[in-house]
Amino acid sequence: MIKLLKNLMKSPMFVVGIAIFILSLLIAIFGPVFYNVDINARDIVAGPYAPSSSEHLLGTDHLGRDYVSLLIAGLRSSLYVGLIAGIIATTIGVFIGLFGGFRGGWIDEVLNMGTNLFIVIPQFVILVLISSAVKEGRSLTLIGLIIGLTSWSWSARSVRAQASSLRSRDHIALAKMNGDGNLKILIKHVLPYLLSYVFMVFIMQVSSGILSEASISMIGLGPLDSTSLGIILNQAKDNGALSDSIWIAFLPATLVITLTVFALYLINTSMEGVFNPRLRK
Amino acid sequence: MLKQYPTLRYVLQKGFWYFLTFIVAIAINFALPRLGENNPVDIVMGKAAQGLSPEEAMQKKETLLKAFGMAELDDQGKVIYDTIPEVDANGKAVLDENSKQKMVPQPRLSSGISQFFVYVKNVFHGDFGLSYSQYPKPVIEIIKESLPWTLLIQAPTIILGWIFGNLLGAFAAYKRGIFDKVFFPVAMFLNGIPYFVFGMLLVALFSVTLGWFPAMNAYGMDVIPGFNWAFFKSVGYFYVLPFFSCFPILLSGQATGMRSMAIYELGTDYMKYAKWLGLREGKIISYVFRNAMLPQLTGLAQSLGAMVGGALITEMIFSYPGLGMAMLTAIQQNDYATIQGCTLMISTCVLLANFLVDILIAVFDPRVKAGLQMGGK
Amino acid sequence: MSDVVLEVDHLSLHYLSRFGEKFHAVRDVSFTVSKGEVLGIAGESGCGKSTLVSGLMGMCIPPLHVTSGDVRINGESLMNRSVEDVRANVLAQKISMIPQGAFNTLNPVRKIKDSAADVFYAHQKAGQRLSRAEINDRIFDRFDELGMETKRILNSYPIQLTAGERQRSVIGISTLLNPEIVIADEPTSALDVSTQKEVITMIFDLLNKGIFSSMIFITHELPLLYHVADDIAIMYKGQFVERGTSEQIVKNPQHDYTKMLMKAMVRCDYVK
Amino acid sequence: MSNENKPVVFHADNISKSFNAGKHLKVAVKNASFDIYDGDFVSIVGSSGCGKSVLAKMMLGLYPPTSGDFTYYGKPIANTKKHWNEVQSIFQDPFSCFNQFFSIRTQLEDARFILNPRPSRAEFAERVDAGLRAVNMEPNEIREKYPFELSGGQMQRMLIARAFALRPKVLIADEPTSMVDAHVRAGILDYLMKIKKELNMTVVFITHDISLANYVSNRIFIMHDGQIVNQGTPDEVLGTTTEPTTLKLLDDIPDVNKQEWIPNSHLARKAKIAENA
Repeated sequence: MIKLLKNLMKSPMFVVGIAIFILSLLIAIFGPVFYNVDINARDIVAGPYAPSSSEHLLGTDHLGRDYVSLLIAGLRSSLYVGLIAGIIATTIGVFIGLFGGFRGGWIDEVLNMGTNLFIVIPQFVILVLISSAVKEGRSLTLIGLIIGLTSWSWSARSVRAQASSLRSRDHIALAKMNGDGNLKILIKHVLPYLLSYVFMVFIMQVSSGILSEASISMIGLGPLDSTSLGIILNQAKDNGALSDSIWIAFLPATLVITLTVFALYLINTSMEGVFNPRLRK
Repeated sequence: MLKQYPTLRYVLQKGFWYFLTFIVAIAINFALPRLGENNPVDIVMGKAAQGLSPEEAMQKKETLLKAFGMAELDDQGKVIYDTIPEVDANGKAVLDENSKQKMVPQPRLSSGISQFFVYVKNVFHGDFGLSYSQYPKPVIEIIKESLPWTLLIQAPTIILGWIFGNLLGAFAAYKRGIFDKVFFPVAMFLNGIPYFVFGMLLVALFSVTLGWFPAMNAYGMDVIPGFNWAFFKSVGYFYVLPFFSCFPILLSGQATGMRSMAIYELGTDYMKYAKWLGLREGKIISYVFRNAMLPQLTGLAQSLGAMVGGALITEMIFSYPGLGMAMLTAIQQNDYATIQGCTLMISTCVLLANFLVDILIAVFDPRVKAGLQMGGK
Repeated sequence: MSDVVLEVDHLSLHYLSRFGEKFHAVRDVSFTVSKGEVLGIAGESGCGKSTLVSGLMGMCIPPLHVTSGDVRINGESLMNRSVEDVRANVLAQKISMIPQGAFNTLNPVRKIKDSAADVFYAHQKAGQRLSRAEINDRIFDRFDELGMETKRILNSYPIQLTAGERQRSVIGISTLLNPEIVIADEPTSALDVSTQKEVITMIFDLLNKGIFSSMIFITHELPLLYHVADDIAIMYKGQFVERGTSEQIVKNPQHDYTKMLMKAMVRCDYVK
Repeated sequence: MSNENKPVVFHADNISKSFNAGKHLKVAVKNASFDIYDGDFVSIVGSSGCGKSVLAKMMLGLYPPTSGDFTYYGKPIANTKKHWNEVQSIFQDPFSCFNQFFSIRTQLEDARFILNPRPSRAEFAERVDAGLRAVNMEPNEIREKYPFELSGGQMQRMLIARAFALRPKVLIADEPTSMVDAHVRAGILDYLMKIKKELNMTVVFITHDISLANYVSNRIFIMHDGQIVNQGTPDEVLGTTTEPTTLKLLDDIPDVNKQEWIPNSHLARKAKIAENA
């Protein structure tokens, strides 16, 4: 484990990725402590789309609200949604994939068919349908939940492939002969092999969760109870920031989304490199 | 019977599977809006009943219920009414002037299953109901108008992005060195950008700041849509930005995937053996490409949904008159029938595209032809 | 036996790790193989056998590097030649390789005959190109000559064949261009005894028909080498510790390591 | 050697096992009948695909027979802990036998959970130590070792040490030397014979190499195409037999005692030259 971490720390991709991600986490959690501006306070003096000033580092939005505080809140919401979606999707995916892949037989067939079904039916469609059906009470948590519940399929699929290849290994048979029950075998002899893999799946799910939230917010089906990076972009677009070329209204938000997702990609790719020695070199 | 034609058997099996998935997609489309308390008729009635007399409102509701296949009909095809106690918004019984429970006639709703069958029947007849926001325009008309634009923007982006992405990825894997060191991080960075974000940046830069390309719509106001040169030129001009807001990202996604697949292929025993036999470099690259292409095709089938979803949002950025835009308008106006029509159409297209990819897999994987293995999935 | 086909002269090879550490896999190995001779190389896994093969094929691709020494085939050195030169003029024509009979030696999406045809295409010289029909004829003739079920095997994909058929196809493909010398790197280690015998019989068939004249046979099975090789060299930690005729090595080993190997050999008293 | 008064460990009466391979049925074991007696060292020999590994898995209770009676000390075999308390196994591929996330030591000691009555941790640790010494490994040296730090031969010996510590009544060894270098093979077989003797076990040894079978066992079964075509002591099976599969297996091994293994090999040529001279 420690050796693995050491190997990871040797990869510049991983170091950069984890640094950006931890920084964004820190900003999201502790940002308000250092930069305490009410996101709902409208600065009437500065007015809408005020340029950068000592008072508003990145200016104000169309309502005269401070952009830095909006960005911090947005980042926090995006990470929150991403984590919820990631946790739910990974849990469901790992559970279904592990169960099917390890058990085999008809249960596996049925689960696999269900998984394939959800792979080909576009997640975006289901998201739009549910979000537009839930008119009231579309909270950030609910959106995270919905994203998680609709995006587990490909993680189930990849975990299943790994688990079923493990099933034929002799150490599983040997564990059986040691008298280990199915649960113990799963926890002690299957999960450790999948752990790094599950972690990678989780990271990809978090990043796709962040992107899904941004997409759904972009079309006006975002959370109603909080601001998010997608909502910032949506409002900037709807209120003429694009056509009036007010770069400061959307450039920072796009950068924050891209950097966060990029950091997660970096972590994932570098881990793949370490765990799959063929890709190393 | 089909043993002699393994490819045909494979295609038929896949076709059957996609048909089942299509039915499930219809079911999802049918069930999700009904999950909440509200049924689609009530959603529409919420606005439609404004300014109508109670009789007119009831008349309208009856029409809508019939259209949605939600009312239980008698032999003459008339809606059956039940007399039930009226309740107010809080679920409390409404009392009449005699302090007795007020009874009102209410259309009897048919069972969920029979509603579903009517829905399926309608769908297969191309009947997606009436748009509310553009009442009484049928949803199918809206779809007919916007689908070609969506296909125009998505099909070339996905196909070209896939082809060039794979070529680039294989090249990077084989050459390694400087090219790979520059190309790979750039591709990965691009891969992480959502389409709409990239689209917004392109609009701001090339359209608003530099003024090179238009930011909105699919063709200029000054041309008449039709089969004429001016129109095509205009469409091409307006096509540039939407295309390039998806294409590079799609390309990088495919390229990074292909790169790692190709690196894996290069390390296999048979590629080593090919080198030992002194095969030419070009030949080995072509094998690597061909072998890595199969999993990439499967990957394409898997990520089609996500690609299409992303590109739909791009349409919204550019107000491109495709399904995405139609859906956005419908969402803003609570036009549920149109939303449903659009989502079902999108699912159908993705399923069809997936089916095509599976046929391609059958063509490219000789083992399917030999009746040995069931290709990708 | 006089004409020397392969001459290895004080060859040392090392791997260079990412962090600049050198690992010497082959140290100062010298030997010759004459026309018509089969040299056996025995040694445990990790002794440098496979690295030596890469060196002999002139395929020192980083991280593998030549420390010093020379490899000559028919007097021509393989060192300091371009990769393309070695590929076009040496591989498969002068020196060829039979890899381990593992599952994955043949491209899974190509039929055997297509994989075989590639060898011809790769080594065609300008002005003497063969048509696909001619190439097919040659492949079919060669496989017929070797007594294989030519039609079925050539028209199959690798997964449609048994392990033995696959390995025999590999041997057929490797020797299509009548190389001077063949290196067989544990060609039977993944096969059972009966299939092993079939494969070895086929190799000797090729030798006796003069399709190739010399061979280096690498394995850790001494009894097998005893029957296959004229001379046996024992490799230990990257070096040749002993070389002698197979009779000498088996009946009268000199080096301690060879003695240990011989002692560990399981014999069967019931065979005649 | 007379077996009549020894108790019967495995009794197979006309057993068969078939699998669904796609659409057709693949018969792996066909109408096999045999007895394995207490204290036997039985070898089952055959080329790949002859059904010997399936038979081994059936003895372990991992596959139930499709038809016929297969009993262990008179009772039908089941995949229960009770069965594995007495019947244990050594698998082919030592590299896939250990969980790379735990030390070898822990994994060896985990085996005590199958035993009934269960020995205490300390007691079983001593048995593992004894097992390690029996295969010539210093217990202290491997205390903190992980699977990837050992060679194939060493891991194979670990599996034997595990069997030693468990002291099963019956040990099924399925090609325990197939993945290791030739010169390690005899050593591993020696250890196997040693612990068999010390613990008075019954051992079933699966191999495709008839010389290994002859080296270790007191009885040999020859399998071909799912059937047991020849069985008896090495003398009976190898010495005077006319059974074709056995003869072929004998013929196919490249033993150094042979004058001619392959026609046209150099030894054969030399022999011919000598004859002519």
